[in-house]
Amino acid sequence: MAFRFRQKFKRSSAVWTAAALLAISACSGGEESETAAISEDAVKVGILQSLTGTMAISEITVKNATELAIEQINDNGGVLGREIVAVVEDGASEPATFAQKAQKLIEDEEVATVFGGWTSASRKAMLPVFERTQNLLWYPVQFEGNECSPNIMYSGAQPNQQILPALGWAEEEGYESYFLVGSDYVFPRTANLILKKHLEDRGLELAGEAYVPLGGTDFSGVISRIRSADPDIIFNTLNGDSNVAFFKQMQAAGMPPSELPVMSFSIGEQEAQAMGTELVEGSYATWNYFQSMPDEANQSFVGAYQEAYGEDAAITDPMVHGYLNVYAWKAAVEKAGSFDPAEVREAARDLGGIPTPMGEVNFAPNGSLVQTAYVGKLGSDGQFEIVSDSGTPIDPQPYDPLAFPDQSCEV
Amino acid sequence: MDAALLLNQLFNGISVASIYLLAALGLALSFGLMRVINMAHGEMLMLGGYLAYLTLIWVPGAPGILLAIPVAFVGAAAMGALIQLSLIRRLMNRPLDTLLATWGVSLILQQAARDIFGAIGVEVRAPDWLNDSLQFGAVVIPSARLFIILVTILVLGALALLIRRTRIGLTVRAVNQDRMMAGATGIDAGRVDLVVFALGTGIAGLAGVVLALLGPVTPSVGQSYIVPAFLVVIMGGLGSVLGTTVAALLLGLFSALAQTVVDVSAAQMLLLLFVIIFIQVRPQGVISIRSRALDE
Amino acid sequence: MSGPLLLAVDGITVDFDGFKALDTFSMTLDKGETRVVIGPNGAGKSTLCDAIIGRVRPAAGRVLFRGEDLTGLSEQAIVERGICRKFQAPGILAGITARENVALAARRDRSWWQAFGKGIPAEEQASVDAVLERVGLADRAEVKAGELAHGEKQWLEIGMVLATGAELVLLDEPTAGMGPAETSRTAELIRDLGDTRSVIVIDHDMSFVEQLAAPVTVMHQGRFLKQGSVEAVRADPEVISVYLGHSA
Amino acid sequence: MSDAVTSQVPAADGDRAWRRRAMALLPWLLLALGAAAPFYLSGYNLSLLGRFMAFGILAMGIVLIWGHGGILSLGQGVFFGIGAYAMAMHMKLAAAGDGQLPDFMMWSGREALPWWWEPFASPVFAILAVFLLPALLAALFSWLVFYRRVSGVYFALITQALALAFATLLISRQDVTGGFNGLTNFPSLFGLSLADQTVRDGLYWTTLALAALGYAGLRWLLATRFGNLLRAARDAENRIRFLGYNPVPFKVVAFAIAGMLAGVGGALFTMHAGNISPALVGVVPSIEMVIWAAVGGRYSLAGALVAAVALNILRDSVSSAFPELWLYLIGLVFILTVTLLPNGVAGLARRVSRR
Repeated sequence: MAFRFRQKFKRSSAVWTAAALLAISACSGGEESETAAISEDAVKVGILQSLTGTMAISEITVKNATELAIEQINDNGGVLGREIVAVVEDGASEPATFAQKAQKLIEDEEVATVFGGWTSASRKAMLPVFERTQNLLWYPVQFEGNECSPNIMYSGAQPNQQILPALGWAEEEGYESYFLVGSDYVFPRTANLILKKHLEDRGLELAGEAYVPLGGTDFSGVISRIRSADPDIIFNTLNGDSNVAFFKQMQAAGMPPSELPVMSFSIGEQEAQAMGTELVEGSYATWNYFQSMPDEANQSFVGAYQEAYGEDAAITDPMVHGYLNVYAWKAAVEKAGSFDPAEVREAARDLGGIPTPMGEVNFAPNGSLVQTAYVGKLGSDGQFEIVSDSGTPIDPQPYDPLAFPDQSCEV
Repeated sequence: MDAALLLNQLFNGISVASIYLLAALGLALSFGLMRVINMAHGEMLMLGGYLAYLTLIWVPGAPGILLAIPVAFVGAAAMGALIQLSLIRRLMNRPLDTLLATWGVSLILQQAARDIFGAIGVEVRAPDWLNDSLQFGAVVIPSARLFIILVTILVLGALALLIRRTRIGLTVRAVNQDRMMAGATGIDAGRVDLVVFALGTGIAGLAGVVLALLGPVTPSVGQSYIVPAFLVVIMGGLGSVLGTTVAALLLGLFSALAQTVVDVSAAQMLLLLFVIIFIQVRPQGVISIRSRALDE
Repeated sequence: MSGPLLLAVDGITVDFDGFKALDTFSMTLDKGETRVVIGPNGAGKSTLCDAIIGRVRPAAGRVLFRGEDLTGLSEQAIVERGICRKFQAPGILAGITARENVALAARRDRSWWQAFGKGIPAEEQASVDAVLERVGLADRAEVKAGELAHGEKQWLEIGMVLATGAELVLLDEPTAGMGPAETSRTAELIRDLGDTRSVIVIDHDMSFVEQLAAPVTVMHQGRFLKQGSVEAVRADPEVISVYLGHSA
Repeated sequence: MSDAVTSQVPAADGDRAWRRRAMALLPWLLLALGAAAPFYLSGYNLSLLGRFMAFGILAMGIVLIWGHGGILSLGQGVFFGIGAYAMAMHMKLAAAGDGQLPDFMMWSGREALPWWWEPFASPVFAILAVFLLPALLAALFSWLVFYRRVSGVYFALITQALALAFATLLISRQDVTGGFNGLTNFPSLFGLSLADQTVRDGLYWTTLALAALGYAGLRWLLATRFGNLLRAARDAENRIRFLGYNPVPFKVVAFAIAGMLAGVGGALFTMHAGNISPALVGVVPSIEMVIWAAVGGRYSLAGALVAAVALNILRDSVSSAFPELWLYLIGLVFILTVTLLPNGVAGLARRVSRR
């Protein structure tokens, strides 16, 4: 047995480390922004997405689409005659980092507005920063609603623009028994809460509900339960890699999408192609945009994106929302005649139609986008064939009246 | 609760236990021998998975899967040998430091995988006979899971043969029992460490192949199985293959049966609780080899 | 010179996976007695110490100290009853001074809430000094224990064992690694102990054993073999065959 | 340097004495520099420094248990999280107002406040909980494990499982914990608006004061017999057992103190950052906390405090400029510190200054 005490530290060690620290902090503290936020010929905006971590793969595409829009606008003379300068920051798939970087963009970089966020967690973490600084965030992803901050423009679908139209379609198709599978986080749980209320209201059957931890890949228990429950259709709010494991294990258990239909809310073109279309072919998804949409505006957007980021690049709904957010901001700035966030967000609330790859859209007074929902069926080429749509654009409802009767949006 | 669900979960428990066991065996072997835990062990699973993916690009179909098994074994073993030689050997007798250093390796390997293969998982396409399922009344057994159990039994058998019947096994047992004495009789304990470590990481690579039959291969695939594997090692007792096997079965079945009552997240919580209660009863693990060696 | 019965080891068996380190071993020790336990390697001498101080749990048998059964008590409880052991390799705390080592052992109240103070409490100072004096380390008291010479470390650990106030002291190879001069000083120290304490010494250095001039118990393969004076044991043919024969 | 050693002896002695005096002054200088930070740092940088200093408080606890107690915990995020959530629950209730449910409970379908939320409405209870809850849970958990003499690598792995289970539990009980989103959006603290810069300055000074207090307290603790016995339990657990000590309570108390420091760090972090989520308490952040102490020097309180701040500043700047590089960098830091600098920067500094 060798019993040795380590020597206790002399004070000197503390001093040296402290000196090293001071040197480091002095260096990084000195990073002052060189250009003023709104100079004579440029305006700074922030792009805040996860460039690392689990969400990076999805969020980088939104960052790309946002940058594409900025580039196009700059090529056509900028906004109010000024060039847009984008400051990109990494949210690192971590809510606290999003909040920290949002503060950095607004207070240190003094950006006029910020485009970014993907997960609800990141948006929730950034919200107080935007409210405190009275800046404006443009959020591009469908989400669970239950929020309407005056300092956020929500262009992604509210539950009544994605989940409920999907339920409407399934009901029309004659599906009566529903099994809800989701990753264990806010969107699936809230979406399913709303779905359950509507199932009950419409006299449809809830066959079961199961959650796996985010990133979880073991579905053995869930699949046993699905088999016991024997539903007509599965409503799937799983996220990311869990989807591959789920579809794979469903197939191995003899229940591929062709036998037991699956309606997914987090599988877009990119995810489907990365997973391998063989697994998910024949499954359904509901979005406000599909790459296969035939309009000319969409074709030219897809062309421009693929020219910039690769011919095979898949285009998804959140990317288009990220892209249109920049154009909406531009339109609002021009309408307000100012870059001031308070005036811009006033102006943004009724722009009277902005042309986008998904057609003309408009922001409702509650700060969310009025948009049409489409149901697509995934083909073997990794593209969705649109099988149904909501017909007219749907007004956004942040609070579902059935699930949250006492809530309303006051902006 | 209906009987079919219960039976299905029993089978699932065994299949999950097989994965835990494949992931934990290497950890347990090197822990018994060197008292170190390799935090990058999960990344050996990941490496095995990606090697299977690459092998199947090169040789598709059933021969590909069969070829992937030795390829992943050798690839992961080689990576393990590299880690052992460059890092673990230098940190001999500093088990806690080894934990931290190998965690660093794990971070680097994960990021490297992300840079090489992308953050989205790649899919290893199993041949059709592995995508089927067998049905016995209400019990449905996916053949992929059956295959995994089979592979695990083969690995266990081979390992038992290796340890009990071969000269390598003899030297391993000797070093396991008394490192100093084994050294005195001319056994190169350093070499035994290397071989066992490489063998252990090789088995993890193999586990990566069978995991790829169930889900995507992602840069973080190892992380989702490594914590249960650690729990198996804790429960199993010092370096005992039998103890590790029993512990894996206990944990696999516990987790599968818990899932019939609560959801997956709560089952994870219960699993830890189960292990903490277990060590109250048997702190030395399922199987304990009492030896005269001085502790510490 | 010995008084009433202090320790009775009653037929204990310690089993390591089928290997019996102790096999129905028995011995007794009187108050104030010094006893030497010898035996070839693997005879079970250290295991005997382990069993007495509660480091291993015997599969069968009892250890009685002042008539109380110790088996099943925690290590601390056994120390509290008055038994302390010096290990083969010096078990000292290398990072603190010799005095602090002894002071740690000399603490009367060893609960954690009594530890939030610095230095040595005044009432324990005298006993710490006395112990240091006794083991001949008084002028080395302020040296870091790790920097002491090997023999000094052995004495320091003996001092720590004494400082606990133990009535029964187990010394496991106290002269390991010592030269002849140090060995005889150690023997002298142990002989002195006989006045106030009961001592069990384990060793196989016969010259040291002779210097102790105490009764000897011989162990072989975990069993009791012989007991008697050094001379008697040395002359015993059975002992010669198992013990001296081995080492020759 | 080494030439002409003989002729320099007196000079070197004088030099050393001077240096010792300078060394004694420097921590005070550092404290003064820290205290003046609100006057020379921007609001954003000040809030960064505040939250990193909160990490530093936690890192000093790791020095106590890991450096001096030999207990490697890969689950300090749990105690950080308990402190953070305790404070966040209070701020959330304050934001919701009397009798109102916090927003996330409402949209998770909950109709009433769970009973164990209710006491957190009281600021006094919340502050007590920040200090005591992590300490009590750390004590209970570590006692269960140490009492059965499970330690070392086993303990490290069990704490890691604890971190995983804790994060999973937080995520899965969205209706009462805020789930994956965590808790966020706290406009005020004890009735003071957090948008107000003077409140934020005050918060920073509180953090600095608590860090200084933690440093001083731990320095004292490590110099007592308790410190000696803790190190003895690390190096020679059996020896002190056979001297009649029970090492378990020493380890448990140290672990509880480290848990408390982690909890205080968590609460301060939450106040600075304005949010807390499971992403900050799970397996990965928990192990990263250990590297702060490792880089600073596992035996050095000041080293850990300083390294926690410095590494996070580094992370902030590196991850802005080269996001992908950060993981490689931190991985390398893990490997290199452990193999080449086991005593961290503080150990290196000591070697240099000894010369």
